[in-house]
Amino acid sequence: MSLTGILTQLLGVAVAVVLAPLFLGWVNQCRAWLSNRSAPPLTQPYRLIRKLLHKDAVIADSASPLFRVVPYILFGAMVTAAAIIPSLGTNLPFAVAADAIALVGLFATARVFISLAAMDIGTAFGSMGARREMMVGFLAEPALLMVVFTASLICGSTALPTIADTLAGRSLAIYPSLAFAGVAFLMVLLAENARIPIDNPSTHLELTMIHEAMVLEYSARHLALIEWTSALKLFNYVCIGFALFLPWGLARGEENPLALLWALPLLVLKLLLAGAGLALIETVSAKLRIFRAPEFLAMAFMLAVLGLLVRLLLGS
Amino acid sequence: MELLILLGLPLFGAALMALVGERRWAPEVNVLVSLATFVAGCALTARVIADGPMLVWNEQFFVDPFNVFLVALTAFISLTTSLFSRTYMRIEEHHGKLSQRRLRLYHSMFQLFMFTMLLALLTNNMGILWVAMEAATLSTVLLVSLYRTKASLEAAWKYFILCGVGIAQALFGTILLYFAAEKVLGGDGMSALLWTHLNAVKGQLEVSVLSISFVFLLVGYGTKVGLAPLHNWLPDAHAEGPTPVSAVLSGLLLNVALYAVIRCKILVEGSIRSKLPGHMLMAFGLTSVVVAAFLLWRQKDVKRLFAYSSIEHMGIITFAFGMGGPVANFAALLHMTVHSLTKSAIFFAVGHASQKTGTQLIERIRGLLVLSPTVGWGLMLGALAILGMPPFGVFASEFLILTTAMRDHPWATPVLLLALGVAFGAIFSRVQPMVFGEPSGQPLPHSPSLVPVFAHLALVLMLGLWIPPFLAQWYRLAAALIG
Amino acid sequence: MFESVNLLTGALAVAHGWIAVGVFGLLRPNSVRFVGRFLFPLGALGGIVLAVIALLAIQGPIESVVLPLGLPDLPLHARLDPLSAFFLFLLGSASAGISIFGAGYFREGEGTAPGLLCLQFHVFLGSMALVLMADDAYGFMVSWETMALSSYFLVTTQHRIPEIRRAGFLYLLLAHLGAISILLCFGVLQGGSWQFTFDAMRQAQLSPAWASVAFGLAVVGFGAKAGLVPLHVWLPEAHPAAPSPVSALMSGVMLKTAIYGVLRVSLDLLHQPLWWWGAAVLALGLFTALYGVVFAAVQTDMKRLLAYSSIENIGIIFAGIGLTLLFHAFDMQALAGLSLAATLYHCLNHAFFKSLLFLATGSVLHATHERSLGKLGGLMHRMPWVAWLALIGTLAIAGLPPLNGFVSEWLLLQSFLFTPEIPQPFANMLVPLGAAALALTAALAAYVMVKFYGVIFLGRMREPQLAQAQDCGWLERLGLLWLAAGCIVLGLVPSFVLRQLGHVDAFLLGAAGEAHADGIWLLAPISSHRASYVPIVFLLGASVVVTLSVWITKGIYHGHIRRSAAWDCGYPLQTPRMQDTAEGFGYPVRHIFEPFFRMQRKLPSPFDTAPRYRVIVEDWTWFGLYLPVARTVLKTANLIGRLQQGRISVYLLYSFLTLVTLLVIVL
Amino acid sequence: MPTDSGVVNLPLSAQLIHLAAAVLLLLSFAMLSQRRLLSLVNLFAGQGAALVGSTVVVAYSTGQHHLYYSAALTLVLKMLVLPYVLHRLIRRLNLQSDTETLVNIPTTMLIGLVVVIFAFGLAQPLSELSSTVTRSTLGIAIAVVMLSFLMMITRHKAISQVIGFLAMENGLFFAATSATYGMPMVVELGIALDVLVGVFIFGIFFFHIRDQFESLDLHLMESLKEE
Repeated sequence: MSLTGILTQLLGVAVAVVLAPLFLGWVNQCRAWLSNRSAPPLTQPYRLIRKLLHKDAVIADSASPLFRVVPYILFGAMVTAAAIIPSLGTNLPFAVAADAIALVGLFATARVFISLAAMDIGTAFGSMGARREMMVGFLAEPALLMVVFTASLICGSTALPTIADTLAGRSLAIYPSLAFAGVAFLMVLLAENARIPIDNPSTHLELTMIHEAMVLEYSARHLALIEWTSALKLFNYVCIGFALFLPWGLARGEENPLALLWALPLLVLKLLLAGAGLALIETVSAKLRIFRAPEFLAMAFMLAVLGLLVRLLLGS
Repeated sequence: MELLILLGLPLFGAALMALVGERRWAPEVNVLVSLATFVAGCALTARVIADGPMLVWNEQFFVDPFNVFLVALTAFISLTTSLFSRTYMRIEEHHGKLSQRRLRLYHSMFQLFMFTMLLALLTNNMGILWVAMEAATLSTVLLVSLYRTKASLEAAWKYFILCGVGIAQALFGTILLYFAAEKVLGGDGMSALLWTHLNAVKGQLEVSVLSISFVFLLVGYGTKVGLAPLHNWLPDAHAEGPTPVSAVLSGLLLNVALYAVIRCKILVEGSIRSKLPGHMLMAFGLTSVVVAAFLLWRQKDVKRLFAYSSIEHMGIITFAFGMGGPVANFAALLHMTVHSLTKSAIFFAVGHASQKTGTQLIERIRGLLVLSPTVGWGLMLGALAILGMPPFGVFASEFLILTTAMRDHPWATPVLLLALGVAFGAIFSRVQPMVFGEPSGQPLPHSPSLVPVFAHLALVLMLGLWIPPFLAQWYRLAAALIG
Repeated sequence: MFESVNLLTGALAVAHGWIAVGVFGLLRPNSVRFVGRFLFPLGALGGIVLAVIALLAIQGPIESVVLPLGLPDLPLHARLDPLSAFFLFLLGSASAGISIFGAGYFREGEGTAPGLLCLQFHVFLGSMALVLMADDAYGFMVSWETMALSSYFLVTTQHRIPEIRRAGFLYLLLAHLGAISILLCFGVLQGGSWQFTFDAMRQAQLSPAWASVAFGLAVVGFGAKAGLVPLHVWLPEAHPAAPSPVSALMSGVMLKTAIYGVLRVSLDLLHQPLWWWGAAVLALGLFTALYGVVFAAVQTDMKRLLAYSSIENIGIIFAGIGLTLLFHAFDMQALAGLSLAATLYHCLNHAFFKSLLFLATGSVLHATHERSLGKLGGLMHRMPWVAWLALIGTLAIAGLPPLNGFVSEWLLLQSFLFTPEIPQPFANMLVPLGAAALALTAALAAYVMVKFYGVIFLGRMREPQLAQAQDCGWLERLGLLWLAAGCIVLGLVPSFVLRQLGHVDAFLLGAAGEAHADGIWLLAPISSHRASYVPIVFLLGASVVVTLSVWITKGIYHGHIRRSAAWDCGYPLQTPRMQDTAEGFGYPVRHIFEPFFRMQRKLPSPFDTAPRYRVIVEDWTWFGLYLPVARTVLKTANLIGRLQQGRISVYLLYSFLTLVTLLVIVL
Repeated sequence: MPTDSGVVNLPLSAQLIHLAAAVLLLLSFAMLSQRRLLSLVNLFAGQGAALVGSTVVVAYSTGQHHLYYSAALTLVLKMLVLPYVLHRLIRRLNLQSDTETLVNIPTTMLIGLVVVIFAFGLAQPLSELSSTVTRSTLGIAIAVVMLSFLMMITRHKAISQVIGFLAMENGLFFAATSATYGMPMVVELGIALDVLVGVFIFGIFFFHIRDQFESLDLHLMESLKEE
């Protein structure tokens, strides 16, 4: 592994960790604008995290040690995920340790742990949230896997950097299979990151919430880490999307570090566009009843599988 | 000489018992006589192992590999049965089911029955064979009706009439055999009925006569074997007689009757040079297996249940003999042995079980394992053994039979396997609740004697894992003899 | 050569030693101390020895001996080749932990006397070992049925409970029917040679049709033991009935002997599989997996839940076998090797985490005397050892990195991913669906396991008496630790394991099929460019981040904690009953996969004075398959019973007619 | 009868034997149709007489001396002892008539006729082989056996079944003498002994059955069954 590699790696992780809350802030701003509200400042998420970090942690009596460990595990998992995803460059030494399937596994781990933590307190909302989260999970996870499979069938590899590298290397070609996969991925992204139409990140109306219900009992630094983690998760997903569907502009292979300087603004540009698009979708669509969610996700799953089949049929 | 003792002892025992059978020590004497018989049997066996088959008393009696192991088996089972009946009958008496006179009758008839069995096995004369079989029927009829209850009388009556008629057919078959033989061997003297002579000249015997006579012999002795649809006496007799009698009926009588059938089959098949007799046996065998397997599902009486299982196994053995060939015959002989041992063991266990619970109704016998672990385990293991569960010997023989069937008569294999599956479900679904669950019953005046049970099961287990070379050798010779 | 003879004899010695240990149990049948403190640890030792022997034998040459037992013309043959060595390793290593746990687990006054239990337990172990070493049909059948029998007696330890009796009966019946089918399979396999040694079967040349028949019989026979749908019905009955170490042994190890049988028949005894075998088994396996996991999600009894999850895992394993056969049929040995390795790997993993979880439920059962999920909860506070160790098992079985469950699923998905090179279009189309089903199963497994763990160990105690629960004793902890360590090790050094599995591949598929790990730490079966996985590095990276984050957050602010009542959106009164019950947690699955179930729902009406909600979830196969068969048998029995009405004249008529018929025949 | 063609040039002995055979057949038909028990016994004794007659004739004409013994045996057993015993039994148990047969008499007769034809057909090939003067009577022997079988099937009362059984023995004995000049003596003795013991056991049985069932009607003995 080369110096460039290490550089790309560290820079990628750092960018992810730092930019994630900012991206969240940007999405929230767009949403506010689109719904004619006065927008919160772009740095609002940072402030929130900072405030929480300074608070004193309050924990329920019935909480077990697991409850306190989980936020760190979640954060760790998401950062590790960020280290696998080629956000800036495809030359990631660490990515050898885990491919796309492992990445999905990593997300699953995070989900399992947060659900366990939610059940740990033993409140009605906690367990309800855990149940719903797992329900969303067991439909979204295979869909995500199928999406990745479609790409890796095209590129003959399950290592994300390699996939991105190959796709970026090709001359611009239309992949119908990737189109299917793209739609599916978008739906999964919305579901997994607790966005409308599956969940509402800003709701506290008990019966509708999923993610919020799980983290109700957290406070202070734990909550801060969790907020950060979910921002990071969104960021990661978006970056996966970039890597799979618009990989252009990544610093590829053993290129010189300067390519990174060129890749970074490009990434920011993509993020701006993506955030706007995300906000748009969230604004124009209404939240589904919780038991419409399976249909939504099943649709995503079907699309992903169709993508795979199309890939096999048309070989494209 | 051994032969004389072997035949004399039970006869003498019968006479003795007829005199002193009601004394307190009569059971012990009974055991002693059986023991002596067994010893004589072993001596004879040893002699045969030493210097081969023998013909004695101007060829009226003979010992060859085929009957010698049956003799040993008979003597052994009679010994264990007498051991078992020692306590069993005491308890019955204690329960007031039997009087002294009945005990006397029981003991003498028991010994007489043993005599007839041994006579039937050892005689070389088809006529004497017939006489012995008839005598066996007569002696057991009185044993079956020992309790003098309505049911036991009915059972005994059916047993008597059906087997009597059957045996009459057998007599007619024997006459025809003689009729055919005397052309070749001359009517003077005995020789025309001596099996060895017949076997020597079987090639020249008249085909049409022999085939007809075989039909009569098959129907006649087959009735005693309990082949469906001639089996109807069997469950009644087993269920209503005292348990030791059920044990010897299943363990010995059926074997000996089958032995007679096979002796005839050897002659006839040798004469008419066609597979017809074999096919008849196979047909009877399959019918019996299927009928018995399904009827097992209707049983409410435990001894009746195992009586039907005897029919099933006799069917299997008959089928195997019908297929013929070294392997099938070997397997059939092995199955005869293990079935006798296992089935009598089961009846011993069942006897004590029903004594403990005071009933033969399956749904009233519960929780034997709690009531008396030995009885419980005896019954459970015995049932599993008879169901062909490895490592017990029954599986070994069934394995050989099935594989041979797959080779020679593939069409029959599914039928057999289906029947075996059905029988498994039936018997096991009844045995399990009897052994397991909450107990129902009272302690016994005399502690049950289960040495025989476990002795038998141990033997069966051994036969499943390792067959002694000399035994295997016998089986092979006998199988070759049967052809 | 010489030493591997010793290996085989050593393995046989262990098997018979186990049986001997069992017999010793009868010396002092009622002494828990003697049996628990001496015999069971001895058995565990035997397990470790066996595992070591197997590990040595797995690359060693094939060795076989003929024992002086068995039928005169068919003495028992024993053989030790890589395949049996692998499964012997599985048996030894898993059973070691279970035996140690059992040493502490079995108590006085629970059904069978300890000594007898010891006998049955070790005969069970020994017969399993003999099954794996048998090299002729007779020896195989004998040990196979002995295994079934001993496990049956273990299942019915507490035979005074009717359900347990029913379960035992069902189990033995299906086992026996399966055995019959296996026997038939061997009968076909010998292909006219009438030699029942496996060697003869290897030589035998079968026409494709007969080979297919044999294969089908094998799948049915072994499937009945493994719990393949629809032959699975005994499994969810028998596992809850048995004492937990026994459930662990049955689910963790015994089911694998069935897998061994399928592999032995399809890859060793039969030479060239047809492609549609693979397709069929693949479909069957995936269906089983989905079926099992969906049913596991709606269970309310913790051991039933685990039993259904065993069905799921067996399904996954069968899917792997199917894939192997598919590749093998198209002569793509490298991929065949990969999927076979994945399959075997999953067998090993399942042996460890499923045993671990079953033993954990055993401890919970002892501590609380409660099996229903609806009455448990919050045990993490009372039984930390069991809880934390069970957590490892839970994460492993949910297939989460970096534990062992993930590795085998990863490998399997990899082999799925490279299927599209198959020349058979239909099979090609089957594969993505297969991959999807597998992914769905894995995700659902995570759901199930969260339910399992969360409801038992987390949250608040649903019943007051749970407060008296005690953590398990040191022997049991040792057993749990052994298995948990197994899960971790198998998860962290996959390349080493894969290298061992390579020997089995090479043995079954030829050198071309050997699976490679490529590097000491790096797990890259095809090529590091295509796919790679390094759990150690992965774990290191993650743990570095975690420690950093802890350190930083604590650094920014001292980690003070204040305890208070749960917030829960400020709802004033919260009872433990408000937590999701098992039914509640399973509701989404019940809702989404409704057609799978046969449900009887009783909904409360607004006018009920005491409103009750009841739902019973049943298995279709019962009503579609088993009950009709039973009814037919009984009908036939009644029909035949008609013939025997007790009238002696009729009986005489029968014999008369028989006589006449036969006479007509001979005339 | 199969040998009508050559009746004229048959020796007297053979004609006598044929006569006896015919009588035997006639008697079994009579027994088949007879309701009253006592006359049933008499008919049975008659059968015995016919049997003795034929045996003596055969013995005389062929000089087979052991046949005289068996003739004597038959005389004692089947003409005197058994009928006497049966008479005693019927009196002691004061049984009158076998009220109803299962199948009404005419039908039974018809079936009997069919059976006889079948028996003759069966005997045809056999009697071709026989060298004895009596060979052609083998068919009749079989017919008698089967007719008594039929009788056992159609009767209700235990005792009439027993008589049917004994009649069957007669048929067998007749077959033995006609087909082959009698079985070896040992066997004959054995058979006779068995029959005798059998009858005594039957006798014992009747009393037990009567004690238990208050009647010898077999209807009452249908409790052990599969339904």
